[in-house]
Amino acid sequence: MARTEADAGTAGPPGGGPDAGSARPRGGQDRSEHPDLAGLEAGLDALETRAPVRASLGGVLLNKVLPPVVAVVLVVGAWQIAAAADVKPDYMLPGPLDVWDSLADLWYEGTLFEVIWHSVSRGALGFAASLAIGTPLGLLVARVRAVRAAIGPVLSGLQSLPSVAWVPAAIIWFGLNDSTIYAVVLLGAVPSIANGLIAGVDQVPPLFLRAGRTLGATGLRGIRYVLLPAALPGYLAGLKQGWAFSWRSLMAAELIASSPDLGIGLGQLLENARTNSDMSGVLAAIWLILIVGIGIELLVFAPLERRVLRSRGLLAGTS
Amino acid sequence: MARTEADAGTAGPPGGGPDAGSARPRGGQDRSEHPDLAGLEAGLDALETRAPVRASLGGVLLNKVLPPVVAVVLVVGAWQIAAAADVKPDYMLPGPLDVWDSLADLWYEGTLFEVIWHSVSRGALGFAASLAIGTPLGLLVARVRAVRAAIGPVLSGLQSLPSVAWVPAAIIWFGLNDSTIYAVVLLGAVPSIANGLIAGVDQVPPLFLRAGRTLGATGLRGIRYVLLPAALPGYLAGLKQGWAFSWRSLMAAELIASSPDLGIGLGQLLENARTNSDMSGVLAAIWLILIVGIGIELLVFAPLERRVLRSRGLLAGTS
Amino acid sequence: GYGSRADDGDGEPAPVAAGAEPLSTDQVRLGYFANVTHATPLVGLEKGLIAKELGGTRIKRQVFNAGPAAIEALNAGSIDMSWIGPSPSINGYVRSHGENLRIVAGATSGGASLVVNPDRVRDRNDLEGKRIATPQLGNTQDVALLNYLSGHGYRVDAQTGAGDVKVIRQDNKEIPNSFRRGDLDGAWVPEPTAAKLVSSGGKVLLDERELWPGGRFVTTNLIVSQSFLEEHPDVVEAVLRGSVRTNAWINQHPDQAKATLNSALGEQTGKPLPDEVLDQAFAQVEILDDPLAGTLRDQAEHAVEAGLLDEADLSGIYDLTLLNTVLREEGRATVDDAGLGVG
Amino acid sequence: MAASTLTEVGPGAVTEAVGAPAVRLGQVSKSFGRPGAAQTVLDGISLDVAPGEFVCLLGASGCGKSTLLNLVAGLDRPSSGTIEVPGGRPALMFQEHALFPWLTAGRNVELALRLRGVPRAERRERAERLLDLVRLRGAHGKRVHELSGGMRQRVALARALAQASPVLLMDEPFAALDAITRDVLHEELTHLWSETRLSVLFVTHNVREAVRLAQRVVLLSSRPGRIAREWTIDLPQPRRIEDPGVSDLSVEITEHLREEIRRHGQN
Amino acid sequence: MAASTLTEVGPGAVTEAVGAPAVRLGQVSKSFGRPGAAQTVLDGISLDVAPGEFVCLLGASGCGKSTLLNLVAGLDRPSSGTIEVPGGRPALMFQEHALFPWLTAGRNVELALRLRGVPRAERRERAERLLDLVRLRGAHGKRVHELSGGMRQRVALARALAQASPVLLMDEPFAALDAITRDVLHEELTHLWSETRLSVLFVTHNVREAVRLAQRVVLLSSRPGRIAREWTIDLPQPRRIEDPGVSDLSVEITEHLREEIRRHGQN
Ligand SMILES: Nc1ncnc2c1ncn2[C@@H]1O[C@H](COP(=O)(O)OP(=O)(O)OP(=O)(O)O)[C@@H](O)[C@H]1O
Ligand SMILES: Nc1ncnc2c1ncn2[C@@H]1O[C@H](COP(=O)(O)OP(=O)(O)OP(=O)(O)O)[C@@H](O)[C@H]1O
Ligand SMILES: [Mg+2]
Ligand SMILES: [Mg+2]
Ligand SMILES: O=S(=O)([O-])[O-]
Repeated sequence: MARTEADAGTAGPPGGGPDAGSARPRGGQDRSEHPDLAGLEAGLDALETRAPVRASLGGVLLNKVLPPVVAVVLVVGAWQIAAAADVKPDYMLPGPLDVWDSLADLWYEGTLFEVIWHSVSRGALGFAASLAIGTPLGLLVARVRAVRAAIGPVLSGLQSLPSVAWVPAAIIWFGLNDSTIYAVVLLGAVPSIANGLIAGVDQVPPLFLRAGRTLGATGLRGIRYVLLPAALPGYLAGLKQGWAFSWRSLMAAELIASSPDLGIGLGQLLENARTNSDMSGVLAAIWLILIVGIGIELLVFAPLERRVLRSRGLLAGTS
Repeated sequence: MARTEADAGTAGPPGGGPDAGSARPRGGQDRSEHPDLAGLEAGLDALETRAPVRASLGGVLLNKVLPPVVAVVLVVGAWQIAAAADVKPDYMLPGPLDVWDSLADLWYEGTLFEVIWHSVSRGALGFAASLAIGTPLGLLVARVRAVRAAIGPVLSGLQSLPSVAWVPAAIIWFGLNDSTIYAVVLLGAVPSIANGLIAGVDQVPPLFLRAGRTLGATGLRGIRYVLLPAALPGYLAGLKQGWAFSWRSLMAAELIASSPDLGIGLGQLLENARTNSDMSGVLAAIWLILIVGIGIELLVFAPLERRVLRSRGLLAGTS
Repeated sequence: GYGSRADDGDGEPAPVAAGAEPLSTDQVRLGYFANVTHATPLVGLEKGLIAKELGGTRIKRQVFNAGPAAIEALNAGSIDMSWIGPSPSINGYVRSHGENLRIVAGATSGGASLVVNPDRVRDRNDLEGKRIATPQLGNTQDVALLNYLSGHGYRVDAQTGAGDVKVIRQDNKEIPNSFRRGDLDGAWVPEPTAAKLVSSGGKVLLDERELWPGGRFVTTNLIVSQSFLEEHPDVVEAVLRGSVRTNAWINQHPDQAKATLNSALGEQTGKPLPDEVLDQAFAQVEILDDPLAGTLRDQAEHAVEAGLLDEADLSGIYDLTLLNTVLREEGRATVDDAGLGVG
Repeated sequence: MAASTLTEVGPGAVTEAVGAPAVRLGQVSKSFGRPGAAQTVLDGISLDVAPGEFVCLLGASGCGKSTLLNLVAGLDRPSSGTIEVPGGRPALMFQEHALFPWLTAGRNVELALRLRGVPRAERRERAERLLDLVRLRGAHGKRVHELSGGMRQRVALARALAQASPVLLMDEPFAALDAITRDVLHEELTHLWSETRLSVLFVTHNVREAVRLAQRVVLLSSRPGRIAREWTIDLPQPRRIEDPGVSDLSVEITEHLREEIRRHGQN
Repeated sequence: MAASTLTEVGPGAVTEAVGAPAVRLGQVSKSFGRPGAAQTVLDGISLDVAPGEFVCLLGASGCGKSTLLNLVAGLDRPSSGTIEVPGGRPALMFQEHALFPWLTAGRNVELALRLRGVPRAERRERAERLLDLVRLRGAHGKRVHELSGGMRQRVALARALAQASPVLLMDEPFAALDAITRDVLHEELTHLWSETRLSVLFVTHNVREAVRLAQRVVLLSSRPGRIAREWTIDLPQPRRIEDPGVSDLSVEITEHLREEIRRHGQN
């Protein structure tokens, strides 16, 4: 930096150098003296750029919202018909209406939101912790060759271990409290998040890093201004998957234990329904777990990802 | 086809058309009459192509094998020291030697391979079934817009439900036999495999499809000769992840129930150790599950993927 | 070398008697748990006492880790009969509106205790604010604990376990570890978990037998799916005869039975129980044929009182005719269904 | 204007009956988008390519050149107008080589033969002859990624020739190559064209390239694409891109093209 | 030969002391690979670029042009020899625009200013002036993907100028553009260069482009890269690529370049 500024000082008038400050035409020429070139460039620019087309609201409703709604309606309809036709006895295959009743019970008992809130808040906290651990870990693995060779395979390997397998070990190590649950969630989500960041960093075109270095973004500034923003899309994809894993692991962990301190979450709801041999309760819990899990993915992560991708012109259909 | 051949018949001498058959120089000219151009092209080709460099065996050992070995040795060493120093009581943190003894017991009892084989064979069968279902499903979702809008989100959503949550429903619907285990495995692996194929198909450059169509690869031939081979890398990545999910779900499913007739798998091994409050048995089972899961990924899927990527010049360090 | 300590298979259940005619079906699928309270099937199958009664009909064994899975398997038609605790039986029966199962015999009584950490809980008036575990919301021990606590003036919310005493629902397998870690002040658990807690320093504060008239209450009974009972009463009767004879054998040869039991457990779970645990657990459990129907009704009432069960109609849950037939043949006293029998 | 009448030049002379063009476009129009908000990309294009003729289509970015080639190749349908290609599905070469990376160079060519129905026994030999034709003898077993940019485009050319179509459509095939390789491939293409009886419709931005290669240069206007002007070039082949004749005509055409472009800057 | 003596031309005259070159390479060599099996890419390159001079480096693919620019830019170190750039870290432009897609056009320029230490308050205004300089007034808030190829390279140029380095290195900056846009940017660059006091080291494959732009053309040989020959060009600026002077010198340089390339086909 200093060198450049110093040189700018010696090379021309103060504050100069070929920067905007001194780049005013010498000899009084003006840009407008080249109307020919200007017109040509304006024409080229006009021909080659076009405003991105945004899908209309009607189109979105028709193409994005309608099909899943139709699909759900079809599935629920077929299910109701099967249940009504008594393909299997009620207590084995409850119909959608029975499941609805179970949900309604929760609603009227006023526990529905509490249960969901317990799980979601835990999931969010566990996810935040995973983020705090997975991000530096991923950066370290991505950038330090030896670390990568050493623990890279372990990170993906961890994903082939079911969360429930960790439960006994976690209880022993962390005791019967939220730490156990968070430990299980971390073991599920950290590898996903780290792997996402690693993939994101790997996909950063080396050109960006070189461009950054010529601009003076080296060391930490290189990471802050170039590497991390460039790796963002892959990182977000990892976050999305990391959330799915957090949620999944959380549910597995919640099946183990309930205590007044822990509060009842969706996992315990499922387990309790199972203990009661209450199939419609089981199905209601499965639905809730699915809906909340997908819902958070769709409401939080998908828009975030879409926004980042769109702002970079990486979303099909916008450029 | 018929049109082209027919035209080739009318456009020139029999067997002709501008194909190699009739492309012999008219007027007796020969390619060797352009030594100038030939020499220039030979020079350009020589300058621009170079043989891919393959890493030496020593280099591979040094860069790929050494670091993980060092990492494992460090971890096990630290663990042994912690265990020997009695940081925590034995029942909470058995040392690596205790775990080793548990494994040795299995070895001497002659059940080790049987247990592994039970799980691996089940995993392989479940994976094969997932493959058979996930592949056409993925193709359908990738190519049919309405299907995609309808069940695309569900496919990724399913991954946020822990496998254990399916168990009660699966038992009720499929009975307590291997079908239940396979059902749980399928629910875990099919979405991954289908999503991998979808991602693979999405990443196929439209250029390949257009090139295929101009060559006459339309309809099923287009899928067979262009779409599927082009989507292979993404598909393989999906398979790798699908295996991780198969294995994970299988372990979760094996925790449910055992019958002497079905044989004991790694999941039951873990569950039994848990029943006996046998911490070193639990850790031994976790290690086995990890090692077998990662081992199959490394021995089966990684080489397959590497081979495909290398043959396409997509592997960093070969082109 | 590999397999040098392999089991040479002498503990295998006796195969089907050669040439014996099968009963009305070729195969009967029996479920049970690998647990001391399931001594009847473990010993009976290990010694071939049940198979003997079945002639050419083969037994397919199915081992469960917990009651709900067994009920699910019974509902799915994957097993025909199972030894199981009373509370899953009640839940299964009630949920199916009395359509899926019937209890046809008893197997064990007793074998559940409140074990506490003596450093933290000195006596029964010392439970205020303590953390007491049970294996599962609404299961036999959970109901017993809730009933006991409310009887002693402690108020507890049955669903969440919050209240004057904190009731923690935790898998049986994890309770000993949590207890050792100090996460729990006590636990109301069945054998052999109670024995394990005692062996790691716990003290039995209360043996559940003390709470029941005659010191007996149902811990394990034998259920059968209604359709199987209708179609193959001969098979059910044969199993019952095997069960009755097994129980008689166990009570006559307690030491031999204990050894057989432990080797069956070792085979099933990979490791036999330590002797001190086995001794203590086995001493707590009584093996009998009577399903103690009256205590099941009381347990259901307690569950309703605790708000864990809706007012339930249990009439028809028992069908003890076959058992009584067998008992009469054996020259033993018949048992009573406390008014909850069929018809 | 440097040249004004249609003259048959060089060894690539047209030998077919004069009345039957290899490609005939009659009042072709093409719009994209929903009926309400359609954008007209091509508007009333009429163009004949005679058998054996080499025509360059010149126009600014986005004027619809690729759209037009896609229509001729049958990859898309015109909104109105007629397209006749009596010789059957034309061969098409793209700016990117579009070789299939999962096949070797030779197999790429063989796939084209196979899809055309050539029996297995002949394929290998025919593929080698085609590779030979683009001076890539011995490259049969090479993977696409082992080839340089110029070699890839030559394999792509061999694959296009394997289709045995009398019409070859080329969509800026050399735009992504470096200037040296491009010059060499110009010579190669002129040479190949003069030896075969191919009709070529070649799309480019590059005025000098068009003048270097074509017998006829057709300038398209933008938004919507219409034929703005045509030039017939009677300079003898092989030409060099630096030839004064090429330079002069390039200056003239460039001026017209720039005029077209400038029009869009004003509104 | 069209031109033979170093002549200062146009308004971009060198104003600094004659003795101090803007870039000085002394016997620079560069090898890649392990010590045993090293591949020498550059071998003993000595080259001075005078302040305000426009030098084009010409060579076939893979002859080491980018390697050389990377060395001068400080992105890599020479195996032997010295490199002096008294003006500090030079600005560098690539063939691909290398703009950061997560920033708007203006923010890309501002980032360069920020990394150079320009205080926040001034950045916005300076960035707008720089964009103005490349005729992109009003593009400050545009996303990279909303810009055409030519606009992107102009923003990249503005970003490079924002570094306020007296030396600008350009690595085939226009190779990926279409011919029309390229011609226009040639004019733009000549214009900008003649207005600023920049020393430019410009790498290209394209002989005509080199002759169109440079005061001096340096031809590199391949494997290893050595300076094969130099030409000083005294044609007046602005030139046109079709000018007879440009064409003639291009023919001559092309012949030398092709000779270099042919050498490699033989062994
Ligand atoms: N499938 C499509 N849907 C909507 N618009 C399209 C489609 N294909 C092309 N266009 C539009 O048609 C116009 C012409 O596109 P085309 O690709 O034919 O131009 P081109 O002349 O080949 O440009 P270039 O020289 O950049 O290759 C552009 O405005 C483009 O946006
Ligand atoms: N990091 C590296 N490691 C090994 N070899 C390298 C490396 N970078 C470049 N090379 C080799 O150095 C030679 C010159 O490469 P360079 O990119 O400088 O050529 P170039 O003249 O810029 O080519 P082009 O015109 O294709 O851009 C090539 O043979 C290349 O393979
Ligand atoms: Mg195009
Ligand atoms: Mg280069
Ligand atoms: O492994 S799971 O339990 O999360 O499926």
